[in-house]
Amino acid sequence: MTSLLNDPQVLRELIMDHYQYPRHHALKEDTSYASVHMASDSCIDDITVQSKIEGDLIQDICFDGVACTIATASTSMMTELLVGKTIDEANLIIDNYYAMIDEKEYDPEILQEAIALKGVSKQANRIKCATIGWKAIRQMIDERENAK
Amino acid sequence: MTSLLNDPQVLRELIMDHYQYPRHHALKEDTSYASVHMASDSCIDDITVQSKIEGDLIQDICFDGVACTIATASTSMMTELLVGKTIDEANLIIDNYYAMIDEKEYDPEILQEAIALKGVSKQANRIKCATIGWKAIRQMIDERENAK
Amino acid sequence: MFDINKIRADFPMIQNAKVAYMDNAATTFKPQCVIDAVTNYYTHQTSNVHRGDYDLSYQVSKEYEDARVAVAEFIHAEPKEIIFTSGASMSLNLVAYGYGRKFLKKGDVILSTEAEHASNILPWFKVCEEVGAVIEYIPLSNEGEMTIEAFKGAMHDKVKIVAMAEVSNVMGYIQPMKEICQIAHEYGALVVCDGAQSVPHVPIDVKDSGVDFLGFSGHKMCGPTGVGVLYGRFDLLQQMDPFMLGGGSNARFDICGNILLKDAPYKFEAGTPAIEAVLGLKAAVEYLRSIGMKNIYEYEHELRVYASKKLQELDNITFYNPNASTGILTFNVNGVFAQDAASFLNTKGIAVRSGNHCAKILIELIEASETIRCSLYFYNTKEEVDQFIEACKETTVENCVGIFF
Amino acid sequence: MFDINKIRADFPMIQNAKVAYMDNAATTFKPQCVIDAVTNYYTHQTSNVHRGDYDLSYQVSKEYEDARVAVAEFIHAEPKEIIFTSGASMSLNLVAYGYGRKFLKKGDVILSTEAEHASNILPWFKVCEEVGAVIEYIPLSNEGEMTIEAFKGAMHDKVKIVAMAEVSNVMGYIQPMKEICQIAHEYGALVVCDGAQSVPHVPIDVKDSGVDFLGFSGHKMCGPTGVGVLYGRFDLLQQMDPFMLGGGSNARFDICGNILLKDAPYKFEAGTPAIEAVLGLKAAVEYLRSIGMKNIYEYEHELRVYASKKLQELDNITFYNPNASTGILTFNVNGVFAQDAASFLNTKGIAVRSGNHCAKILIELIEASETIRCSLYFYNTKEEVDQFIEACKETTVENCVGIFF
Ligand SMILES: Cc1ncc(COP(=O)(O)O)c(C=O)c1O
Ligand SMILES: Cc1ncc(COP(=O)(O)O)c(C=O)c1O
Repeated sequence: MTSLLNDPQVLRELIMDHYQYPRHHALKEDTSYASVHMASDSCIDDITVQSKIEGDLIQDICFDGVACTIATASTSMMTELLVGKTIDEANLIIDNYYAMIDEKEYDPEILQEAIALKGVSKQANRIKCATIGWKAIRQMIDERENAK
Repeated sequence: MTSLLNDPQVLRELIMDHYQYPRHHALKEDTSYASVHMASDSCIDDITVQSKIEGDLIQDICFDGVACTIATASTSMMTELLVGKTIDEANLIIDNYYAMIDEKEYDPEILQEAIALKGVSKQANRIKCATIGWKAIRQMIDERENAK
Repeated sequence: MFDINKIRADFPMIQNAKVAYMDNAATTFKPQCVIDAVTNYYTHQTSNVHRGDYDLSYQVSKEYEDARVAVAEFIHAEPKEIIFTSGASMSLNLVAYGYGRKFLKKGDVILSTEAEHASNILPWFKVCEEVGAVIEYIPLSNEGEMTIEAFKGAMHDKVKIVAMAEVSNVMGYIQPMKEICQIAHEYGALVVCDGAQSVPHVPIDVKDSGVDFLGFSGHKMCGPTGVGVLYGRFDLLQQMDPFMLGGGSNARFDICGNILLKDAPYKFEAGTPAIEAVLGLKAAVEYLRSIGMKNIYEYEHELRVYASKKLQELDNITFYNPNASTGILTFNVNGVFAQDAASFLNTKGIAVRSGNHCAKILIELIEASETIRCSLYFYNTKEEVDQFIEACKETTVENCVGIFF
Repeated sequence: MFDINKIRADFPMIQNAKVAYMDNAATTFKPQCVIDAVTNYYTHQTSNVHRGDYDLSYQVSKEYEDARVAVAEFIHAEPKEIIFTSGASMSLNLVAYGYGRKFLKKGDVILSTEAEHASNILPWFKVCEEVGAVIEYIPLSNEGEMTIEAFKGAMHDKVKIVAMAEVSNVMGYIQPMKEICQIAHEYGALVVCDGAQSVPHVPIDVKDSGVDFLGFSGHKMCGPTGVGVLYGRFDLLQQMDPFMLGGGSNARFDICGNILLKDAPYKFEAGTPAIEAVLGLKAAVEYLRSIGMKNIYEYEHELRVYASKKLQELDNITFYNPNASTGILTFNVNGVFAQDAASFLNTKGIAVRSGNHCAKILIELIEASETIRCSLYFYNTKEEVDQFIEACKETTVENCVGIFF
């Protein structure tokens, strides 16, 4: 798999696919979900991310809104990666994702398909798009932890 | 006289004298006087000038306030020159005074002692001081004429 | 004569940045003479204004007032009708606060459009909240244009203020301000004109058009940021409250709380103004006059018609304002999110902007929450337009994602 | 190391103007690095901020935010507590409008002094007029100084705001802000500090002193005009109303008049900010840090003590603030009107200011309606002070009139 994920053509199609068919792409009318509205100041992405965390486990994440390819694909990938994970596992993935975006060391195995976004740092003005959904879930996790 | 008025020493003493002993330097509590308060934006002179004009004749002018040498002396000289003059005569004197200050052609005979102020144009920042009282009387004359 | 090569040589950014800069509705490049005016203040004139105790300060105070004269002449106003502000936003806030909040009453109507920039509508929202006035909107055509008929239909006796951009920053149509003013004045309403996008692009004559207030920004007309202008009819300015109070705007005040304000325009200019920005704006105004506002408008119009025609020939584009006459072109690439497209165009050396362009209530009207705006100025060229059109052709989702690889 | 020759070489005005510039409380000269930062924006970075659709705009938006960080570090605040305004006057108006007008009620007291600059007192006059609060004044000593005892004596439960300059622009004393804040906070009052004359001259630590708001201007600290700062405790900023509304400060708004404002500091920055002025301020702050605010204060203090001693030796001078520690010296030449004296000093190559220095209610206290203010900064020298003292000696009515011949 790692070798496949080195092929720019494959990575590109992954982004396209997540953009055109975003996963977990519908909000829930369920009050057991936490919800964060993310509207960036410097770009026009405007999404809402919801999560249902029970005990240590992320049971579900979903999102919707108006967003560009990168914001949509990166958030969609995030939902796939994090649903079903424990808080600790999720935090590890998130840390690695941010490390990748910041061009620091990271573990590609952990990020799986999300490494498709490693090129985002080339277009500094799009980093916000690539992190908007990730920022939302981190915020919900942090709020939960702080509430403990 | 004109030759005396060419001597800088004499002119200087004229200014000093009008500064230290300003003429017509007390306001009247007389409602037949018109009154203008002049406070310049760009310097700290702050004077009130009053005038009593009857028919075509300037019967009296007086002033008071906080003002620098140039503002005080020039206003004092103005009162001496204009009291007792007709509106037309006064306007001629005022025009000549402004011409002198603006370094244009003027008739020194008409201005008499006030030519002591001809050097003011050397210090452009003080032109306002040298004209503050003159502006006040012109304003009162104009208002009167306009009211006709 | 309008010599585009000579003009382009005046702008260091054109040489240095090497992009086709088409975001002129956001801000404009500065010619060397403006840069020199600002630097000259720093190297030869630094001192504060409004006082003349020493030569430097006297000189710069004089030049500051000369700038007021230059701006007044530029729009055919009197110097005493020119207030320097920090920008169009502040100019418009000042009218709303100083005039609207003071004189509007419950039930009074502010007539406006849905195409207004946030800076020309939010201050009126606030006035409404405080005094109980209401905003009504003139219906726009499907292309976001306001017709005089629609305006007439919307006017009535309770309208006290007509707040409207002379040129909308999204749609780029020029409103016939003179007609609008005539009609508004018949009803006893005042016209507050947002000139942020008109003053830089078309000849302005406030005496002829009859606008009561006109706000605009220096930085959109080749001048510095941090300076704007509010023109106001002198009698209105005299009645109006200042927005800020402080040093320079008052003649006297005492311990009992009595304040004697100076006359307009000084009572509105509290504190140290943006001195070098005002001097830079003076240089900008002189520069624009030396080229001629009519020439600028005509050249820009010609360029716009050229771009408009080419854009309409593309089949992957939805073009929202084909019939506007200024240099603002608003469009989307079908199936591509505006920001992705703008990012792709960026990689092709083209600077355009995506977004709702601060006119958020227009969104519902043109049914596109986000658009791309290409805005031209007199230093743009047909070659740049060609480059832009070519890049638009290539704008596909695939290519937009491709920039990351 | 504080190397005065090296420092002077940084300021083109010092080479070009050839005056002993001693009006630094009005505005200051700019070092080359500040000029370069501004010019660089004009020649390499021109574009608007807050959007990142193309490289230029992304870069300049980033630098604009970096400036916020630099200013925050300079006064030991958080970046989100730094609002860019058009100057100290606007910063202080913003607090009065956004906080005072919103939260003060009838009978509440604003405690201040008679030595305040118009920009720190007139906005509160206005608040009082609107909400029915009242201003009370802390009694000052004969030398215009406020003692902590006098402050304690003036504090009481109804005081909600203490509005005070950390350094008065006329008297030059440094107020012990930390003690003042402690006492004010015990009574539940907030402290609004006018830092226009302190931030440029003394090390500032808002976390340590505990001031709730601090307003200051760029141009008095080697930066451009047209930019100022309001620091505010973040929780207070979040509660506060903006002064201006418009583009950039709102996240959303709709046709029904609902506005969703952004978080602080962005909700306060409506419209295009003074971009190059902010970038210039960043350079100024970096420059001052590179010299060190402690060094600046110490050098200025030494210079002041030197000037103060010499001035006291003259028998034709009435010196109002011999005991202040900053570079502000306020005096009169006996028997000579302040403006005549300033004009004479001008002809001797010395730039000082006459007047009431925008602190008009102080006049009654020091019983001099007009004074001369000499204000030093870290680029002034003992030689300049000597030149100034010599010129003061020669200041007589005769010589003042002599300049016209
Ligand atoms: C103590 C004080 N406060 C406020 C101000 C106002 O600053 P600005 O004119 O830059 O707004 C000044 C400057 O004159 C000042 O000296
Ligand atoms: C139509 C219109 N009005 C007002 C403004 C506000 O101008 P500024 O941001 O310079 O205050 C703009 C600029 O964005 C505009 O396009």
